[in-house]
Amino acid sequence: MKASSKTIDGVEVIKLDGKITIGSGDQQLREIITSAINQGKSKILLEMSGVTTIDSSGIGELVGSYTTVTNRGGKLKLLHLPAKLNELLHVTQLITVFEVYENEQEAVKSF
Amino acid sequence: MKASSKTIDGVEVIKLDGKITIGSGDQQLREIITSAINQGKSKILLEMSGVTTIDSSGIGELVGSYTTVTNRGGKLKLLHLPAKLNELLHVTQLITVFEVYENEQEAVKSF
Amino acid sequence: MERDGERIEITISSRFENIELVQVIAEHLCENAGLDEDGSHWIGMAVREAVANAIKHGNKLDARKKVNATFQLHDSELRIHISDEGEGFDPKTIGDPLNPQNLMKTSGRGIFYMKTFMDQVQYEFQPGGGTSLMMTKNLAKGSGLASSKI
Amino acid sequence: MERDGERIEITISSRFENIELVQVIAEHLCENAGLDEDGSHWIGMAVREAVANAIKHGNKLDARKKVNATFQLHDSELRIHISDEGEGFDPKTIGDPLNPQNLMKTSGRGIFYMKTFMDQVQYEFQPGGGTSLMMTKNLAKGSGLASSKI
Ligand SMILES: Nc1ncnc2c1ncn2[C@@H]1O[C@H](COP(=O)(O)OP(=O)(O)O)[C@@H](O)[C@H]1O
Ligand SMILES: Nc1ncnc2c1ncn2[C@@H]1O[C@H](COP(=O)(O)OP(=O)(O)O)[C@@H](O)[C@H]1O
Repeated sequence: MKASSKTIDGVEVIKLDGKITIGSGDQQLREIITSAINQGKSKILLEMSGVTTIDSSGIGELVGSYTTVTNRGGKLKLLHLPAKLNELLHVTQLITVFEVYENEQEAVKSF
Repeated sequence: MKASSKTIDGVEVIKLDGKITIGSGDQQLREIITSAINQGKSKILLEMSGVTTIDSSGIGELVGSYTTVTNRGGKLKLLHLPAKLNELLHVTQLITVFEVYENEQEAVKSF
Repeated sequence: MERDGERIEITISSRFENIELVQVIAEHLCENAGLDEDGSHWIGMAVREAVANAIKHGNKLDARKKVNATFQLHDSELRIHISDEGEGFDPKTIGDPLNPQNLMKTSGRGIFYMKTFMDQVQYEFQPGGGTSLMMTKNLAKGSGLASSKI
Repeated sequence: MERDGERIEITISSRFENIELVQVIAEHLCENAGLDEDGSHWIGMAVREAVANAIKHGNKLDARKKVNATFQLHDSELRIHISDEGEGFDPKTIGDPLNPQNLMKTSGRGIFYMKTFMDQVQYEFQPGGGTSLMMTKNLAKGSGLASSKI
């Protein structure tokens, strides 16, 4: 998994690319979130369109990221969910937890 | 494997797409060539850019096609070889047998 | 169907990088059997979860221990059997990830996904240790999640 | 290297559609071991040719007969072992496809390709019948055809 980030209007937009699966990508995601928080970022938007594969560990790590950010008083939202990831969040009812956007500008404004 | 053809200045340009491998594509190629010949076509240009995989059976079938067409007084040439197919023809020295073109117009004119 | 009676077996050592090897076998087999890309993907995902559990919870990442997977196709029924050399567990103790008190947990969704994507998911435990998981899927019934479960 | 001592085994029945299953295992293993896409492709092709021969010439397309493939990685050496239940053959009788009188033949290039892409290609024949093929490739030496043979 690769990550790249940019800041728009105080929102940290982190683009994730590749696999978020057990043993590759799952720990990385945790590190990315931890380091963003340690840098004082509290508005985090994960751009997911480049995520090619995710498994239950990756989903778990997304939930963990959400909790970490929320517990520090921040917000974590999702942008551009690939269809399969969307379905995985649906069946586990996690879709009710995450705020999901299809438009970057709208997503940034919502914080 | 899929094939589609068009005629340009009396040359039958047959575009092959997909796999030409043992049990799938190799017999098909033979049928395509046989049917073109039975329809009286004698100038055949195989457009290879869409060939994703080829194995020794596919290479053998190309050689067989060449022989069939040549024996009937026709000509068979190749257009747009993918790099890997090119290397497979090189190591077997078959590249010396086939006339290969990178430009359709030029290829058609050469017949 | 011409592929009836098909049986494929693969054995890997317990490393996460090898999960994908078993997953691609599953996906290729499904595509060979005529399933579309989506349907094959969901079955591949169930296999991924099963193999991940066998490596992590079963064999506890001991690379000397093996995970074995067999795929059998009878008529249109795909049977997938995955076994490890671990100590087993009691499936009755596994929580439901949809339970509100589990919703925000960072784990516990693997078996749930398997059950979502497959028709049957059944565990057996060998007397000498080892977990044996049998999953089945009728490939003719329509593929995986999108068409059959949502 | 962390993947030293890796051993993967796969068994298929003798159908051409299954060749790809063994090929993708080979390619994934090579990519996991750090080989680039081209290098992995050529090794995958050698495996494809070997499995095709096992199915066609060895098991004569009898789907009840099996082809077994094992992949082992020691240091950077990949050892691939492919066996069938056929009657074997005499490798000394195999013609050279580069010989001008063979150039236009429609077959006889499979073993040649294996030898081109691999460092070693060695046949053994079991007393009870069956062909056993061992191919090795040093993955550190540079990948396959383009860099090492042309
Ligand atoms: N092959 C196995 N061997 C031992 N325990 C297992 C195995 N598969 C699953 N389990 C147990 O079942 C639990 C639930 O598994 P799962 O639903 O996949 O979620 P997770 O792997 O995220 O914990 C695991 O935490 C583990 O305790
Ligand atoms: N596994 C095998 N069992 C029996 N015979 C084999 C096997 N592999 C190769 N052969 C023999 O070696 C010959 C050459 O094989 P190869 O170079 O792959 O070319 P081709 O398969 O096109 O004939 C085959 O025609 C066959 O007679």
